[in-house]
Amino acid sequence: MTPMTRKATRHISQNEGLIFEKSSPGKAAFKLAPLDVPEVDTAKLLGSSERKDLGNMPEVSEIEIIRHFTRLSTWNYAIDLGMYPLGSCTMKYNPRVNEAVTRLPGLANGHPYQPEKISQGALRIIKTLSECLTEITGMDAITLQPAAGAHGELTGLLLVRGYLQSKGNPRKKILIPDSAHGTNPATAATVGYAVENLKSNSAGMVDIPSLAAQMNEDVAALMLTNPNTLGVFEQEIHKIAELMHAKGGLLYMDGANMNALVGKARPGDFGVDVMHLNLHKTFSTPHGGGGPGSGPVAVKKFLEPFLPKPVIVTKADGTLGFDYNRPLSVGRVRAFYGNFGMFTRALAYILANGPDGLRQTTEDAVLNANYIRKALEGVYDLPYSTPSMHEVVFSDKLQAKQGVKTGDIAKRLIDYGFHPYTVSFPLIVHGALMIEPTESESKEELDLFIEAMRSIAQEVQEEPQTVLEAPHNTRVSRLDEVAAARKPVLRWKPAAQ
Amino acid sequence: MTPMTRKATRHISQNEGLIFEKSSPGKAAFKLAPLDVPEVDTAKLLGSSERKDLGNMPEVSEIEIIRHFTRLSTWNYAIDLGMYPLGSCTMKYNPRVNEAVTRLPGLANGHPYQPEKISQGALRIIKTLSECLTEITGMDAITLQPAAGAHGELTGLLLVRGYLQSKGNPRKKILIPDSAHGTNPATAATVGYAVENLKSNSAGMVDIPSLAAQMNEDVAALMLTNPNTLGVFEQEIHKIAELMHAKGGLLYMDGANMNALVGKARPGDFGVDVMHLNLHKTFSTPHGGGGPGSGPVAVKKFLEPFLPKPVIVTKADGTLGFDYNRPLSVGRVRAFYGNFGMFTRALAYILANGPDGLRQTTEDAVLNANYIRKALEGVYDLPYSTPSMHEVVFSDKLQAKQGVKTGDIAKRLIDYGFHPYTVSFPLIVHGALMIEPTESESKEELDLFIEAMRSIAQEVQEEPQTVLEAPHNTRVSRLDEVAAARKPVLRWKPAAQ
Amino acid sequence: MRYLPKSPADREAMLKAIGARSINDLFAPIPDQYRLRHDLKVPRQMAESEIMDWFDQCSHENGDEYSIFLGAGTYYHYRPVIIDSLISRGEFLTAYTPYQPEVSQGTLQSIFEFQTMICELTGMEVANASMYDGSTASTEAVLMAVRLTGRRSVTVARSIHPEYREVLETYALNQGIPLTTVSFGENGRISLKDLEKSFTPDTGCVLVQSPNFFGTIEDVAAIADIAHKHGALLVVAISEAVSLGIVEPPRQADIIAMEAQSFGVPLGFGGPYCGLIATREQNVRQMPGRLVGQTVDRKGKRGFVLTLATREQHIRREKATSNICTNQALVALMANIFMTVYGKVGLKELAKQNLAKTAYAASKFGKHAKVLFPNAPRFNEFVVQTKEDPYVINNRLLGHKIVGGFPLKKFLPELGNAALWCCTEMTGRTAIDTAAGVLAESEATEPVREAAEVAQ
Amino acid sequence: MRYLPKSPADREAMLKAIGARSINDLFAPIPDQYRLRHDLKVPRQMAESEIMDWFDQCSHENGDEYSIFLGAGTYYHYRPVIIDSLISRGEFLTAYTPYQPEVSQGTLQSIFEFQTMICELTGMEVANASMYDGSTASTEAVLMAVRLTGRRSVTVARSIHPEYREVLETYALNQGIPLTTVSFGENGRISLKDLEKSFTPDTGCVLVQSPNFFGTIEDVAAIADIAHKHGALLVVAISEAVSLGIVEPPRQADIIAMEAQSFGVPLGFGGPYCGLIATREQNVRQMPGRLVGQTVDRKGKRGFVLTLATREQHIRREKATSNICTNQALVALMANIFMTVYGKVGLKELAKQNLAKTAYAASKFGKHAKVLFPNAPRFNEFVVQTKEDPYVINNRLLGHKIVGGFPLKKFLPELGNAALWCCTEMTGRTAIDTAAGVLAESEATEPVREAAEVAQ
Ligand SMILES: Cc1ncc(COP(=O)(O)O)c(C=O)c1O
Ligand SMILES: Cc1ncc(COP(=O)(O)O)c(C=O)c1O
Repeated sequence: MTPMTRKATRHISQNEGLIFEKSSPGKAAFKLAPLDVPEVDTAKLLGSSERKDLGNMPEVSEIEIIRHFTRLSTWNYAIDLGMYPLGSCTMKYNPRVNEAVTRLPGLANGHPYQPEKISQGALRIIKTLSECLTEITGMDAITLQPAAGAHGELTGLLLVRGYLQSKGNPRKKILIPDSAHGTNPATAATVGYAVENLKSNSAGMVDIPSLAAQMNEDVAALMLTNPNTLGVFEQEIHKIAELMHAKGGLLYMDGANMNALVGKARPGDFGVDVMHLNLHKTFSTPHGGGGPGSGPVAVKKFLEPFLPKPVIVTKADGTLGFDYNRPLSVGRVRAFYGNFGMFTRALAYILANGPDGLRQTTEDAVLNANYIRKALEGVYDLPYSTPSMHEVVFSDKLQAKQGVKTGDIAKRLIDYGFHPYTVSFPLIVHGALMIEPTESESKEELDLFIEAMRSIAQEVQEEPQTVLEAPHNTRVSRLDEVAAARKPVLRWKPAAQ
Repeated sequence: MTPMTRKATRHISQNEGLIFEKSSPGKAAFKLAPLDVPEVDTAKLLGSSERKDLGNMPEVSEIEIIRHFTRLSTWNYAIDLGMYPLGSCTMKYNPRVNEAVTRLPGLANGHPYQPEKISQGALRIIKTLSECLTEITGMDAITLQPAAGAHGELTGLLLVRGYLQSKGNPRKKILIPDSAHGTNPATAATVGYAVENLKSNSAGMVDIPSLAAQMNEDVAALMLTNPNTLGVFEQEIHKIAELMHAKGGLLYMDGANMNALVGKARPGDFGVDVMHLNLHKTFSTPHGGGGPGSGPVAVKKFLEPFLPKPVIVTKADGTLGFDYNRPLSVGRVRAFYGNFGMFTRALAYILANGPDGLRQTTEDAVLNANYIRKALEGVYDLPYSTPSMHEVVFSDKLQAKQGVKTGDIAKRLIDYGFHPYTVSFPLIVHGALMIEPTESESKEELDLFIEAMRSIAQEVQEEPQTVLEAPHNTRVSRLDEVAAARKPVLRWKPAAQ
Repeated sequence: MRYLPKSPADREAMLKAIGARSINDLFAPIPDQYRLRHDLKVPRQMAESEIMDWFDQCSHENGDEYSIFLGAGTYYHYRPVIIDSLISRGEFLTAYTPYQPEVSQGTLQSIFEFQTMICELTGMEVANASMYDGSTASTEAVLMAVRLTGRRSVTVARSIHPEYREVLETYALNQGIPLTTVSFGENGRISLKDLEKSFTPDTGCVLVQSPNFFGTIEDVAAIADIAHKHGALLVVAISEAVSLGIVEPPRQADIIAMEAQSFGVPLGFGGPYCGLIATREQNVRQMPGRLVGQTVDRKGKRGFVLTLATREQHIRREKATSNICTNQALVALMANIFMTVYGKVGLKELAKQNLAKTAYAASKFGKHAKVLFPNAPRFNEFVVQTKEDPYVINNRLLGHKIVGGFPLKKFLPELGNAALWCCTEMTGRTAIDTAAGVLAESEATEPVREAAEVAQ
Repeated sequence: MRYLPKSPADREAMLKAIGARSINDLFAPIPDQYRLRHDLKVPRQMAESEIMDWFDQCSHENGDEYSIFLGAGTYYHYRPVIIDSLISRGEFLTAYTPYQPEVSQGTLQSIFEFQTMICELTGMEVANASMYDGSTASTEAVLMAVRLTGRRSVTVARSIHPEYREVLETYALNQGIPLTTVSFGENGRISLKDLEKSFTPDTGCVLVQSPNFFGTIEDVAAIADIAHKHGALLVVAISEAVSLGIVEPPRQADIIAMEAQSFGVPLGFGGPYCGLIATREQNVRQMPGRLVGQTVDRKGKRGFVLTLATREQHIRREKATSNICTNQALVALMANIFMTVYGKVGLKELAKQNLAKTAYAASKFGKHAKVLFPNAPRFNEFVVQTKEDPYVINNRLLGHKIVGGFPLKKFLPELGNAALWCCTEMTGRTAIDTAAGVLAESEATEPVREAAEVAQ
């Protein structure tokens, strides 16, 4: 077997058109129960608001739907199929028990407005998860309302703003390192702050002198990812916090990379004032092709009064309930209480791990990243030699000489049976290959990955064209993204139209 | 697009070793709850019966198991992926609601020996399904105990034997048409009967004169499949029944092909005394890679006393229960009450259809078979011109001239994205291609199948080697079945051993 | 730990390959004083069976045996079994955002179909791949309108979901966007007169909801006329997606912000749900959220990709149309499958049943209490005003295993003892009759009032 | 009908292509008088929601809230969640028997692994892909032994599962195979003395079960010695597969017939379960059921196929080793996944917990009633003899939401008021204590007897 065929082979795969292309009048996949109340005259009830026609909505049978989506699904790569080393995404195993508990009838069918006395189960889940997450982060209080990481950032900056406002001045700027994820500056803008970039030093960390120079009374907060997007722990975190606090600013931590820290270090212990978590990364809730996620925001005591409402409380009679009477609250960032279905999953994950499992998980994640780093160092350029935590970032510098870019290597990995790593991020590394294996990869899978990456590096030298034209083993070859954006076709239309 | 790429394309597919090859001491996918009773000294309790070692049982983690079986699964063809036209197998859509009802906790966790008063739910399911199936077959009574079709045959012949025995003579022989499925003769032997073959006539039906000649007081029963395995309805069924009954023999019907009859004709109306059904064919329970099935046996009134025990009864207080006091019963053919989980599925299917749906289903099944027949007649040899019901049998006569056999054409169909039809059965057709589309195929899928079959016929003429070496698009090429049987390797062994 | 695919020997070998003596070497970059020396105080590692038991207990203590008459932004509809069968396939469940189209065509094509169906149902030209939920989608739609018009004031109907309003307030406050609220009239619809008065030259858009929070269908055409006359855009929120089966969509809107939860998504105690935004083609470059577009591969084969990414945060950073990154993809897939199951005919039939159940319940309840807003069409919700506090009535209903309507005083004190009731195809006639009976008892002490006392 | 993928226009076009005027033309081969003119009298077509409700009702009326102490051939063990996640994949669920290996490698490889693990656990050299259940597997194993030895008599232990015995009787009767039953001694094991006496020169095999129906572990080595001495084969049935985690397998047997239900298969009111047969290599050609073997493809790549098919009905017809065709493949896959999850260490731990729970319960119960068969090791079942009729005790237990032990008088009247109790890892200490309490009450009227009264 060659390295290329060791992990994957080609096999027959079903084609499938758009569902509209299968539609034909009179086919149906639905059947309603007979109506147990009198029929109504819709025209009379609705008048001119009555809808007559549903246009091109499909008409198909159940078997066709099963086949349609089953076939479609087989065109996807997924964690369940193999290593998915997207840096910054923490593509770890999504345990099936998480799914099972979430579908228990009382939880799946619980209405958010049902009386609290018949909602004690859901409330206990919220409470228990909140306690676990504050313990894990070393913070004092938390809100689970935000629906994703970016939404958590927004909530976090609202808290910063609310707090500073309460002190008389919301300030104007947010400092953001140049290695930060795009949501950080986008969020700052959404909350009405100006963004000021902070340069990284040669070790890939916050440049302390620059920070000292840029920090002043206009700066509301620094948004720091730690470990940062290079997978590097900000070793001078304490100084950073001190610098911020000294000038009355806050330290916000983007917790996307908590998979490097859980059970080993706590942001609350190293000076962070407010941070968000991504339950869809660190806490194993599935990505589902892009979402849903959940982005709880944990805070120090002084920010608690500003948390979005409602907050969960234990009432005098010992039962749990929501407190809406929060005069200092920054308000509400989402209807109801957040992506509850992600809470059940994340909590199931925490319970399955316990303190020892959580720690071991973190250790394995860091072990895996360093194992890859060691094996590929030299084969790929390592722009920062600073020690890596849970992910490692290479650059395509050595390959670019042959005209091969990180994106090409990524596509070639597909032929070898892997999902690509994260391409071209973080921005401070030109031609970045950002690799996060997570703890879910076995040594066997890592060795295959390393072998594939080494083999590709060799191909780049010997037959660069093969890499440039990759992937070769997929049902579609490289797609024309430029054409897609130039003349966007964003929906199907019937031929006649 | 060529016909060959219209239905399917090649795509990347994950390799996967044997689970034992992934095992390593210390990995684990299990975790037990803490014991809430005192630990025990196993040596003391078990003495020399204590087992010390579990040999080469694997040690792997949960993610590895998920990936292992997910990867393996992607190597299978399945109804959910496309047409599966195995003749005699009735590979129809397996509705997902069937699975959902079967997993309801009271049904999934019901113990067969729990008291009847807390088993009324399960008993109602057995009762309702029994009633539906007797109505559908036009018979008078039924047992759901047999675990599959062959097991139903066995039960049916036991009934025949029990009945004849009660009349004084169990008789010696079972008549079986040469077109019959292998389980028929095998079953007759298991029940201690000699098998006598019955020739088919030129129309592919039972040859009445032969039957008249062979029928005598030594013959216990005729096992007839109707429609038979050529997909042909035995038009002289009434005469057949008369001939059997006149000499005191019984008419057994193999109901494997009931998908051609449900809602359109009832065996009980045309003289059948005893028959089995395959819930895993006609009634949509999944085949699951070979089973489980369920083979209920329906009988005329006079055979009811002989049914296996227990039988379900309505008790004086209106509740349901089991009656074990059946002095004439042939005994028991399986522990407990049969494959109950298949009953729930079959009943869910019947309820989803209702009388109109069942009839339409049968009509569509017959329509589909005839549509294929019409489109491929001439392209492939049709050995019997008798009208087809739910399946059609061609032969490879035209292709055999080029040295291409039905098995080769079958393999080539795989490249086109289809599962092969049934190969080399029934035995009365030399080089048979036995095609049963079922009602679950859309016109679109049938047209693709027809196109593929026509295209292969053309390939046979133009490039027979391509067909002879097929499949080309699968992750493994043709497997050496001869070597497998010559030196059987029936289990994995560690390299060292 | 059973999820971790490593044996002690594997870890040993890997550390050796790295050249580390122990795993703690790899954590050396974390300053010593911050390294955790003790176990986290979280519950001990549990067996799967224990986890199931724990949550099962929670499920039982979460009202798993009640008939509910609650809607108010999230609706109890039947979820065809195949939704979970299909979304549970690992290939959908455990895939990331489809940034690598060659191995993500399944997700991409399904989103493309989702976008198409949403366009068909809403009458819009483009729809995005999803937003967090209806509340954030509505807020983002308003921000989008503000960007499109360059105007910075917003008019909001008081009859939209109160929590949508709260979310909008949170965002608007920090962007310095003034909000003007317009109340509803006796028919439960936005007061057109007050609406007319609310405009200033800086009004960028009007946000209404239809069916609105009371289940009342707004006169969108009239509202659109007024908004457009003032050079403002009309944003319409839809929180009950099933209404689109029988209620004319707000085609006159410029932007539609929708909550698609009704399309096969479990109530799930409030989420995850599926927001989305749809609009006209001309507005697409100010649209937030992911979009899938059709294209071809190198051999000319049709395929799908994420497109127009220059709107998004990972390309445009602080200049992006939104900070959204992770969306609600898997929930959108649920909605997609639901729409496909019901389709052109089924969605209409389904919506009709909702209409019929609601009409029946409203007429039953109307015999004993006052049903507000009678003079405008409604979909599957209605407001009932009682003499008795609805919290008290609801407490009584719980004894009958019924969860009564949503007391409105929490958000709309001007409506006094009014409660918002909802019926869907899942509401049995028996439950309606029982609830009506309980209502009758509690209202029996005094004759039912006839006159309207709608608060303004 | 919602499962049918055809529109009226499709049907029209197809009939036209065929040249038929109406669908009934295609049914012309059925003689007119047999064509059904009316609707079948089955319930009307139901909505999926109605079907779910109907079965939900059945589930609620099927004891869904009880702690059970029943074993007796089928055991309540925890089923890891991933079993259903994996077997629900359409590629496993909706595939046929893997006759076409190039598109069935998933099923084939998994069966090969199943065969291997069964060999490891049983100590046999080959195992088949499955049989219907333990009862039919035992019967077929006996028939196999008869074929192998050419002798036609069989000795059966009375301590095997009584329903297994009934099934064997049914088959044996019609094949003219005489059965001799050998009873159990005071320790619950087969009486070796009586066994010795049971042999005739025509005795082909002895069938015992271990752990036997009472949960007692037989002295298989001793039984094997006796059988072999007489030139007969030993067939051992195993109905509690989890016992293999801690109980030495019957390596001295010639054939093992097993029920693998305990390996992750739901109780399911009696089925589907997973029988199987394992034996020595030399016996394989008389083995019934499917076998998967390893081979290579044309390029030398490892692959798996169904093999040794010349034993089977589709090749050998009336000369086949069995009439079995459809087996229990998907259930075997459940067992396969279960064995993989627990593995080498977990199966032992699991079995140990069963042992501990049972020892605890037996000692608790033993304080109030007589626990029979104390002088031989047992696994997770034990027999308790009470003064009061166990049916009466069980009725009382139902009030505590407990399903008590299986009253043995139904099958073994000689044991009087004895009942067979079972504890697994699922049995909570509280349930044991409660049951013991109820037992104590009913036995309190008289002091607990000490003497054994084991019936012979
Ligand atoms: C470092 C970092 N911050 C923030 C985010 C945004 O999180 P989300 O996608 O959940 O909104 C991501 C997501 O990829 C990230 O990697
Ligand atoms: C005609 C016929 N009879 C009997 C059988 C045997 O049924 P089973 O496989 O369920 O034992 C089959 C199965 O394929 C069949 O096609």
